[in-house]
Amino acid sequence: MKFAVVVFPGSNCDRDMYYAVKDALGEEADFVWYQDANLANYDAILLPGGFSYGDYLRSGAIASTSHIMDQIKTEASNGTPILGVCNGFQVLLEAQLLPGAMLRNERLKFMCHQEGLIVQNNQTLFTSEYAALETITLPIAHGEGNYFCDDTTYQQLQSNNQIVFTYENNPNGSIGDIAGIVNKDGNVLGMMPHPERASDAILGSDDGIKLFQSIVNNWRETYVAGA
Amino acid sequence: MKKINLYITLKQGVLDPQGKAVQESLHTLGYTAVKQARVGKYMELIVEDDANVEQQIEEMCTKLLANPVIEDYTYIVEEGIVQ
Amino acid sequence: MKKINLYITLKQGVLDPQGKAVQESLHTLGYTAVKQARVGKYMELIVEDDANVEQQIEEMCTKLLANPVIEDYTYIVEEGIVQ
Amino acid sequence: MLQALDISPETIEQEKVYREMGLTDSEYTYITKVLGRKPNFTETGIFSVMWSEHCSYKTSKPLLKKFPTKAPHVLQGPGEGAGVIDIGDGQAVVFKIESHNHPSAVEPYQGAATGVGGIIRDVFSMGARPIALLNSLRFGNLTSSRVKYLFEGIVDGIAGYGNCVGVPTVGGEIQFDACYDGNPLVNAMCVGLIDQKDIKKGIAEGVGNTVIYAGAPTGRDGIHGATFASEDLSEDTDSKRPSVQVGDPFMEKLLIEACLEVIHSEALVGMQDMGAAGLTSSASEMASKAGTGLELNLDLVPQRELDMTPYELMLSESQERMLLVVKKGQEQEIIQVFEKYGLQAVAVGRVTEDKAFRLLHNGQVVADVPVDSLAEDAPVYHKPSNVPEYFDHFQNMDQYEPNVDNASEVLKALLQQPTIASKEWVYDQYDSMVQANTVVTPGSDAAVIRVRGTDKALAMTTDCNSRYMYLDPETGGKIAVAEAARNIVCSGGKPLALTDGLNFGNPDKPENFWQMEKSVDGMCAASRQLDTPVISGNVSLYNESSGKAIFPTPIVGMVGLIESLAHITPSFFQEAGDAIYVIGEASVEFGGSELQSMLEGEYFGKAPSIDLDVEARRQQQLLHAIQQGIIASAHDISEGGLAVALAESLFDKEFGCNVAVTNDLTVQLFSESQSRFLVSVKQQDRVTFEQMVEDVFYLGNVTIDGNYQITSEDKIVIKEPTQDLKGLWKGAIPCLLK
Ligand SMILES: Nc1ncnc2c1ncn2[C@@H]1O[C@H](COP(=O)(O)OP(=O)(O)O)[C@@H](O)[C@H]1O
Ligand SMILES: [Mg+2]
Repeated sequence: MKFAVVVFPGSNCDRDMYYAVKDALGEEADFVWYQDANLANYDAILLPGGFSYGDYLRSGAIASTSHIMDQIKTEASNGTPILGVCNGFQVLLEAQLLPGAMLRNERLKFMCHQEGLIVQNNQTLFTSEYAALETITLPIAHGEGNYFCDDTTYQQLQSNNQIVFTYENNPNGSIGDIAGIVNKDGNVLGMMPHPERASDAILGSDDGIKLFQSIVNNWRETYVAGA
Repeated sequence: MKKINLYITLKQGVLDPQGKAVQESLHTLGYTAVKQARVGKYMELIVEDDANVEQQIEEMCTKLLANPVIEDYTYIVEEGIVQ
Repeated sequence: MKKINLYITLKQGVLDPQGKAVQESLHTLGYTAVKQARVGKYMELIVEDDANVEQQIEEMCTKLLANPVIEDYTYIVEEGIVQ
Repeated sequence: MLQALDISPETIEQEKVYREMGLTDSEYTYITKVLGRKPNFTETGIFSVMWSEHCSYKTSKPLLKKFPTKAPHVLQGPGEGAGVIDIGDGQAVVFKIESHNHPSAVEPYQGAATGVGGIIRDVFSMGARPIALLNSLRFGNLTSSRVKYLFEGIVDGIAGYGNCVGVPTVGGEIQFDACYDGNPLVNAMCVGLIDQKDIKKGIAEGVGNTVIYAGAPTGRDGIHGATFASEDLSEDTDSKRPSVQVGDPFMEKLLIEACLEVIHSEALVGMQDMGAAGLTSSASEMASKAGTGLELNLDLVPQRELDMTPYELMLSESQERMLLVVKKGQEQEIIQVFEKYGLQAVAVGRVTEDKAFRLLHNGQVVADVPVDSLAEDAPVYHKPSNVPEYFDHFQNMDQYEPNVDNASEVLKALLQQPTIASKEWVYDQYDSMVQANTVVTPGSDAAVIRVRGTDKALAMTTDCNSRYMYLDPETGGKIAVAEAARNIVCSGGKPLALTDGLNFGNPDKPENFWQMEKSVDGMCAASRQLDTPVISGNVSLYNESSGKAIFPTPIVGMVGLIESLAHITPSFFQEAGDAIYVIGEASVEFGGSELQSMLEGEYFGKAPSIDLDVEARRQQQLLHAIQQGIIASAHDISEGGLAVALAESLFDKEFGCNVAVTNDLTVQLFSESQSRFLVSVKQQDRVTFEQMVEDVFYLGNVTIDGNYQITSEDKIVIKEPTQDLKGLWKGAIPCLLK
């Protein structure tokens, strides 16, 4: 399976994402610089964390207007799995591929540490390797991870089962303890915690591997006959 | 040249922890008369005269400068700015 | 109640990386008429009427709200705000 | 601010304009001799920044010469952007520390942020990928609102910059003492990793080669920053405020990627960042090191503001700029890489033969001075030194013995001293995990970063107990180096080398200069004994406010090599039932201790003594035991003594302990005697451990019951739930900031 790791100016978890796919998973991955991108030949698209365009104006805002987003929107409607982590999630929100918006953390500080998460929906392309309501540990590292949406949207998220991860102990003020959501079609996941940083037990947790493993297994089931 | 003064504020109903922090700090410093503080953004754009500003600025705001999910914006256009 | 609209901008000559990023992004979106963008802060303070606002606001700005090393500020006081 | 352009050379001399720029009368005379004429305004400015302490080290050079700098594993000692150490497999580690004290006192966020940006550039200008940041901070007491403002702003600035560029901030240290009230210290250290074949130096070789300017355009920021850093902070500082620079970490991130890409091009000859004194120092140093000259056409320099003068262009300290020397004819190859990242890169000059530093502006020569006169031949001063009265007085005092009746209460109070309390409030704001290699995150003795693709890891730390330095700078200097090495050893690493950040007061005062001399002597002795040469460093003098100097604060940044990931050792207890040992004996040593400060409100008497032979032996034996796999956890005993170290070892897993001490309880629990470690080992390893390591004393066991318990002569002297102690320790700093 072949992953594209999209690199925006200011992305800084691109390598982490790349190594998670290559080393921990043994799958193929390419860095795709936002300008000379052709995403058509990839089986999944990863939008890494970081500070695209310095997070100036609003995190993810400027990246969300770059031309590569047109391709990403096309791939999203084609059903290609798209994962946005941290800044990648913020880009997906700003591009309206996912509903809602990100506000500054309630306590206004950047925070970086391990958090407990609950897998609320293990019926997605990204979470099928987790048990229902499994508790996992992933690191967070963000200053603007306070997920916000209006009541109607929140109800929709709930009724469509779009809330994929919630925090055990809400660190940032997110509505409904939301840590990650998926689009209605189930192929675009945005999440603030970093599964790519949890791909090796020596780093404190390898709970992130199952997420990448889910993507690969679901792809195999769909596209590789008899696999 | 025209100058556009753009004010971006959080929508009513969206929590503004930064405003709250400012208010608390002001209270700590003894300015207890401050009953509310809200923090937003202020932008100044200098735009070429011939541009059809009034129309474009709306577009710029909705496409990039403000996020309609959480923010409102207003602006004032000043004419005849000499750079 | 009084409402104070406070505008905080970077001093002339102080680097404004945010403004630069906004300008470049507007250009990418095709709004090439934008010759300059500067990003600052906008604050709304609601203050009790009896307060000696005009005097206090100066203090609040220099002590907390703006950093005189790199920022300038201006404000407008609106009277008779009903909360 | 000096703006006048048309001040003639005659006026500069007659009205002594050079004094405003920081040059002395005799320095001015020396310049006229070197040039054989009077310098013009631009030239005077260039000399003034290059001969400032910050760039020339004119007062500290005689001391820095004493440092041991050589060893077989040192690939590059002091003198380049950063030092380089061989770590095997064709790889090397690159590191350096740098201060940004004065800017941070004036604008805490930007001052600290640009400090981080600057030290990162020093590391990637060598061709190394920055893999970790550390810092060392000093503040006044967290009771004043100004200190709180500085503390919050500086931490925010470090986080704001480091997080955005994507280099994890993995460690550091903070002390709070009244002497830093008006003059906080912000020292930032960056560690980089490089393949030895890629090492680049900042040299302008090859006559005819092209000088390329890359990165942010030049504005009027930070003009005379280097001179500013070489003066006392005074009332007058306010008027110098516009000199504060603003950083753009986004631009820096792009610069890192572009520079690390061009490093592989054979077209690149040399590269250096523009740090203090901007274009002036980078250009003249690159030429001076290569024995060449340099000609720059200032009209070609990218400019952010209109009508900038040569003086302003040369002295600006705008951030995120690099200078490259590139083979003639191959410029485009390099320029294209920068353009891919949306960065400006422009040919602005060429390497010449005549060893002159020549600047053109509007078609005219606006400066023409011998390159070496700026760098190598800058003046050096041998300042007078004098033993301060307080030192003799302290040395003649009897050993201070604190009076403790309630050990429990003292322990609780100690855990809440800001210098001892948990720094989680600080390091939670730092992205300590980006790059996905951080094995040991902040909060341990040393941070550990694995070297991807190998079984190796790097341990790193910053340390300096400035209270000991004040009481006895020579002993304090030894302790600073030894403590850093101890922290490396505890985490399972072999100490390799150090970088020093020398922060002192005004060196023109003989008592301050004496402190500098003695500190350096102590550091030299310890770095020799522990085989950790000095490979880079930074000097920040004039750290005074209202005429009072800070404590001498020579910070030690150290990196060690962990040969196998299996050797990585935590600083906290791992399992209930494990045996707890202390290595080394305590004696009546409370001078400069946290306890003394708490009880007496000041520091006096003798610093704890240190025997470097003992230190080296214990470190070697402990490291050997770690490598043999018989140490479950290891923690050095520092501020607050054994009682605090024990508590810190329990917190992570909220274990309890049952420990018995003999002899004088106060000494056993709270003395800050040196060269000691608290370790835990599995019961079955006790015999091996006791054979392998000397001076060990069995204290008791780790328990499951969650109670911190100490007995003395069969009486319980402390019994507190670990959770409660942890709550006090964790809550202290957030509580003070409320
Ligand atoms: N300014 C800081 N930045 C990052 N981490 C810090 C900072 N200050 C303290 N820490 C973390 O807390 C740990 C404990 O600090 P300290 O008590 O000074 O340790 P030690 O005495 O072992 O050097 C440090 O080793 C470091 O990991
Ligand atoms: Mg330690």
